[in-house]
Amino acid sequence: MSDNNTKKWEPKIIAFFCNWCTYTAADLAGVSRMKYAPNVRVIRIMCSGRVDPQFILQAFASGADGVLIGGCHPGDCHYSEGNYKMLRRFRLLQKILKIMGVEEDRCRLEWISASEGDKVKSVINDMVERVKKLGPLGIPENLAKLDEEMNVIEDIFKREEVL
Amino acid sequence: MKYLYYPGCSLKCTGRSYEESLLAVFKVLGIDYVELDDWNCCGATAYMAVDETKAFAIASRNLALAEQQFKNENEINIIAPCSACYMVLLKTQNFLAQNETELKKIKYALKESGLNYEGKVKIRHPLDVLVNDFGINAITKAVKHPLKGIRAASYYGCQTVRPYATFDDARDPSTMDKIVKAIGAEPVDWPLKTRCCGASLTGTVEQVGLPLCHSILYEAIKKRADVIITSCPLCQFNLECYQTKINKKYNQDLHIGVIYFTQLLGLALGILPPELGMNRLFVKPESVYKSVGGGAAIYV
Amino acid sequence: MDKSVDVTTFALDNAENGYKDIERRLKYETELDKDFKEKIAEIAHGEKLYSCIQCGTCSATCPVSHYMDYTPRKIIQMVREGFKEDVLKSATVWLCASCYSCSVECPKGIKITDVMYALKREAIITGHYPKHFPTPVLANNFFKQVLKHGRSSEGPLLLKMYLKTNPLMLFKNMKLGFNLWKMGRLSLKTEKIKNKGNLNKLLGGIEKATGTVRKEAAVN
Amino acid sequence: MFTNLWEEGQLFMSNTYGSTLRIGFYVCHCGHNIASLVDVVDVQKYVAALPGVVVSRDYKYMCSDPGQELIQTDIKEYKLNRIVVASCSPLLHEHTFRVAAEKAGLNPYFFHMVNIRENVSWVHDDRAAATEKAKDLARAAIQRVFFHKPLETKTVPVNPAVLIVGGGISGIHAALTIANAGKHVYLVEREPTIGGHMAMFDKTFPTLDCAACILTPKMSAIKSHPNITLWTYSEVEKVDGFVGNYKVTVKRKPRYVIEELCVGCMDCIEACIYKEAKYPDEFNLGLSKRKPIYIPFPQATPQVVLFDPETCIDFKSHRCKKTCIEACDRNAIDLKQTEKFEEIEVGTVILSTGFKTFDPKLSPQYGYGKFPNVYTSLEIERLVNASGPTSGEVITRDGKSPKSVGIIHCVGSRDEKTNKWCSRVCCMYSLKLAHLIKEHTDAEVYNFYIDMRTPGKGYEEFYDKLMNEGVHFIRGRVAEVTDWAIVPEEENRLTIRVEDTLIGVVRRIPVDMIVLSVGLEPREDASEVRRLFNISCSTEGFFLERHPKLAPVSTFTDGIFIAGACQGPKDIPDSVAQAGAAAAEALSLISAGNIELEPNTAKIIEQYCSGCKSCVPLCPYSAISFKEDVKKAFINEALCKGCGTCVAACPSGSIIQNLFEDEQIFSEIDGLLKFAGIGLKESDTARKEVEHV
Repeated sequence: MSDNNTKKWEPKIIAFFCNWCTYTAADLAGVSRMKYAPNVRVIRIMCSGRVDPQFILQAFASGADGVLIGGCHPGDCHYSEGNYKMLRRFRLLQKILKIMGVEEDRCRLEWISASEGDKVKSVINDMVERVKKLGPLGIPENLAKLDEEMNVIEDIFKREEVL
Repeated sequence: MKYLYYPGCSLKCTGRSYEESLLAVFKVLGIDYVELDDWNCCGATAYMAVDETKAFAIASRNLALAEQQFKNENEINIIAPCSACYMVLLKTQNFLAQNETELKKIKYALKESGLNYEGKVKIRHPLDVLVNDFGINAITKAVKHPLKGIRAASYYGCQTVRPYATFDDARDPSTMDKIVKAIGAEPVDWPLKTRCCGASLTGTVEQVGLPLCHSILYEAIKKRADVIITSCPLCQFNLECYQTKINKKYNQDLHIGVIYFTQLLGLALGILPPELGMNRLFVKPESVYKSVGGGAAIYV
Repeated sequence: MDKSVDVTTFALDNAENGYKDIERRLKYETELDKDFKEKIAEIAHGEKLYSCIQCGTCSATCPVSHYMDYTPRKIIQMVREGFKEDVLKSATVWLCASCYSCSVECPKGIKITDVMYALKREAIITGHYPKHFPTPVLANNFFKQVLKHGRSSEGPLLLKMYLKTNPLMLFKNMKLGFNLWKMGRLSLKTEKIKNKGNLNKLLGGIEKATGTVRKEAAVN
Repeated sequence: MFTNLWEEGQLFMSNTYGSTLRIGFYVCHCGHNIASLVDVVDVQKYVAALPGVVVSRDYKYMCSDPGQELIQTDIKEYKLNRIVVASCSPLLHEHTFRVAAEKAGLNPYFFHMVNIRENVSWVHDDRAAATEKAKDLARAAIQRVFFHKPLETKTVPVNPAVLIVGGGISGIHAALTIANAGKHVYLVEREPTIGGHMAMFDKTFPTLDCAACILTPKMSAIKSHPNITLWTYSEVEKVDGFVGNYKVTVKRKPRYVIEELCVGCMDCIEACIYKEAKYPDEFNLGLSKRKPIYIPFPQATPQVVLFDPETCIDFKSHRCKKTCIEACDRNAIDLKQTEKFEEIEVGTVILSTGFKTFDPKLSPQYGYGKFPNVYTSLEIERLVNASGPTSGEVITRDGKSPKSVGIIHCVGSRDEKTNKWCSRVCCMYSLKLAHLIKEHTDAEVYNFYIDMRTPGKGYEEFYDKLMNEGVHFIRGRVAEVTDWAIVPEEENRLTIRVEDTLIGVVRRIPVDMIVLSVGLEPREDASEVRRLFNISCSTEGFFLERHPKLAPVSTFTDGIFIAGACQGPKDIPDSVAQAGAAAAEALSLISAGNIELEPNTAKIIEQYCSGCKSCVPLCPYSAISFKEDVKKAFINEALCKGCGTCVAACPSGSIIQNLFEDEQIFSEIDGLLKFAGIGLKESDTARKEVEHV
């Protein structure tokens, strides 16, 4: 039980990699046996354009310490311009995250082509390093605390109503 | 813009005339400079051979001093005329930029001596400053005595363009040739512009160094050069001062003036030879003096 | 005894004898130092020496390689294979004039000049350097001079070097030295910086810094 | 807010299609590939305890027949309705397992794959962390498959016509193979003639048969083949569509000569008012001259002349006497010709756009462009060619016969500053040129090589032959070519400075002629071509194959194949072999007649669509239209390629992408971070027990 306390905190990062470029690059990194930090969990999507900002918010809400999105380089998108669409949304999302108090380094968009296995490695290592410096984001814990507070308030309201 | 001037040890000793001519040229062209306060030796090539970290530390002291002296500037241009100083300072800067752990150590040591290094310094060679900041057109305009008919062989030596080809090509540099053309002389197209003169070996291991100097002198004369111009105090020393020795060794009669490019430029700008430190030469560049005519001709 | 240290005498011996010394060329694995390459690869970009394809560009572009006992290419291979003593005793590293041609031309980006510096340092630390060969003596004296005064003074430096290595050379070069002095190009005065204390603090600081870092590394 | 749909208990039932969720989980050892870093048994045990999981197994090789049979038996025996396999990349074996599931009667889209090899075991070195990551990924997949739905695979017919881009030896061979199989080929070539680099060569190694003798029959076969449409001096402008159904626009540049009328008699060239040829001839690399109206070389295919508007007087001043037009008795010259665009429909495409040679000016130490007697290997190919600028006589630019020739290998290759790769063909062609130079002159020939690479049938024997012919072989990379003469023999010659590494001595070798064996590079516009056809390039810029060993001529875009040196440096035999392979791949698609498409298209749930039109302009394929009568958006499934951009943008959440539905991805996200299945709260306790075992 006490294991969890003594264990060093390691950030968890959720990555959305597009099928054609970044996911293939990650495969290439694998085939080339490049070693990188084990903190990233990859979700494969067909195109970075599929990444709904809600996915990112949901990841943070569920306890991710960082979110990485990987798409094809501008002009290289398998679907012509899905990556541009993502970029547009990303810029907007960055502003929202900033307002929400989520540091910029926690959400990152990278263009990684199918041949850039080494970039997968360097981006992941760099991101893990940065997120480590920032420490845990801990939204679920904060939400739970908030929930408790809300419950107390609700209870008070209920009681008052009863009264 | 005001430049910081880092002379280095050679320019105060064997390379005195380099300093004299450089500063004289700066004065005539109106290039504003001030000498770096209490600068120390760059460490040169020999220091690196003994202790690398210390070598980088003492070299970075100069960079830190520059930042201290020009603390209100965002970009500090420091002129290092000696090739070895120029290269060592660049090397130090590169090393510190690429090596975070070493940077930490050196920053710590600098702090101990009350200094700091932020990386605001830009290391410049006088050739770079003259051609790229001051401008070839401005030089052309300032020329008083065009050196008509003079064939000048530009000799860069090694460390001005190697390993950091910052302002010119590492294999076939042309900055000096631009100045040669601007002052009305003719640049010599020759293959040994960047061939090593033997550096300290010429003084220490003569059997290795002298042949290198010999081939450079021989080739320049073969390509009908009237004078060799250089930007390195050690090259100038080797090529000029060992001419007698080389002639004895090879039983030849090689005789060619080896002067600093600033001396040639200075003559064209109308500065008299003694003001350019040319009275210190062993081999007088007679044909150059003749071409300048006027006041300089009496020094032939 | 140690023939490889001084190329000049070595060459002369042979010329006089008319034949080459018969030397054992066989190497046993036990004679090699397998960790040597890692030591040298510690310098910035040093790991690149593992990529050497032995093409010989360094030797061919080197202006003095034809005086060396081992060409720079051979030195790289010897470092990789752990021929530590042979490398450190060789005259090659002391003939390197730091012209950086090899570093510029190497197709694999090996900083050969820097490798040579690393070998010079190793040779001095381990005491393998040729004691009467002028270049290491010059380097050492230069180092001491700068450490002491903050600047180098060419006159006293050369004087010391000649005295320590080959007093005959001093005699031979006396005339040149005198002429230089006459022209104001050589002085026997020692140049110094004003704030010697500042430099001392810096050097002390760097010793402290390297010491502490080493300790940290050991802990990790 | 994201009140996930799956929190409504009903959905759970409906998603399992009337029956309880029964998941089968399989984790693969992949020999040692996975098992060496991931504790697969631990993963298997962990997943076994997850709710919904009926079977959890680990097996040495899941992709093997017994591995697949394991899944199939379990599906039948345990009535499994979801399958999760944790093994390699889905790009490799997703299809294999889908087929396996289908064979056992399960809809293949109830399967999901977890990548614990490329994404885990191969890229980490901490066993505990890797096992932890594998568990997270497996858990996410278990959670994801709750929401999988049965899908129908779409099939579309394959258009039997093939487009081949590039008419070098690869394109020619592929075209003939496909045309001989009775399918129609459009062969598009940028230059005025087909033949590519091979047409420029004199002899071919190691057999020394003449390139023209073996190539020209194939070239004329192309011209006369009824199944081949040959468009030279043409370029592909635009590519639309998808595998089986590509729409391609080809630009045909004006030759100012009507191709159908010209018979190649060349009377017009003779009649040109320029009596002397004075413009550099591209085919001879500027070593000879041509007129403004010309034919690239005698055997050019098609045998049609063309104008160079840059040099023709009439294009510049409109004041030429037009003697060429007078000379043509077939009225084939049309100076008002403009570029034309052809639209074609093809099912598959083969790219065989070839290579370009390294520009040796980028390695200035060899003096190319500075010293006139330094040549590239391609220039020497023309020089030794009997139909070349000197009729096969090897003479230097100053008209002398060389007394000694230096051939420098690896120019631009194996160098961090230029090209890092070995160009594979240079050693062999340098040997060939050494032989030809020896044959044509009595010069001493020196080969300067770093490593001699002769892996090929008869190649090593050819090297041996050359050594016996007295060619000098010096192992060392030349540091510089200089006109600096030290000894009298070096005066007015070029001197090569090299370390003879086998002896350990630096040598200076004076020569009269230098041949630079330049490496092979991707074409300058490889990147644009790649974008046009939606394929990838590897780091160095050559087209990227789908798999380096198992799919060497396929690309990541279905129906687009690559052949020859556009994929990487290769010699003629290898190019031809690859062209044959690419042709076979194309024919296999054509022969199947239909192709299955991933059902990952998007669709609109009309009742939720608010008619905001946000999605309409987002679609790059114009698959979304707006129905004005009902004020709802509509997706044409046939046009949708399944990127999901519209899905992510829909503000009312009314667009669904098959296989990538919102709830599938949400549950995957949640699963990666924690286990939060619906109505399966007991799962949390189950998980903890396993974790602390």
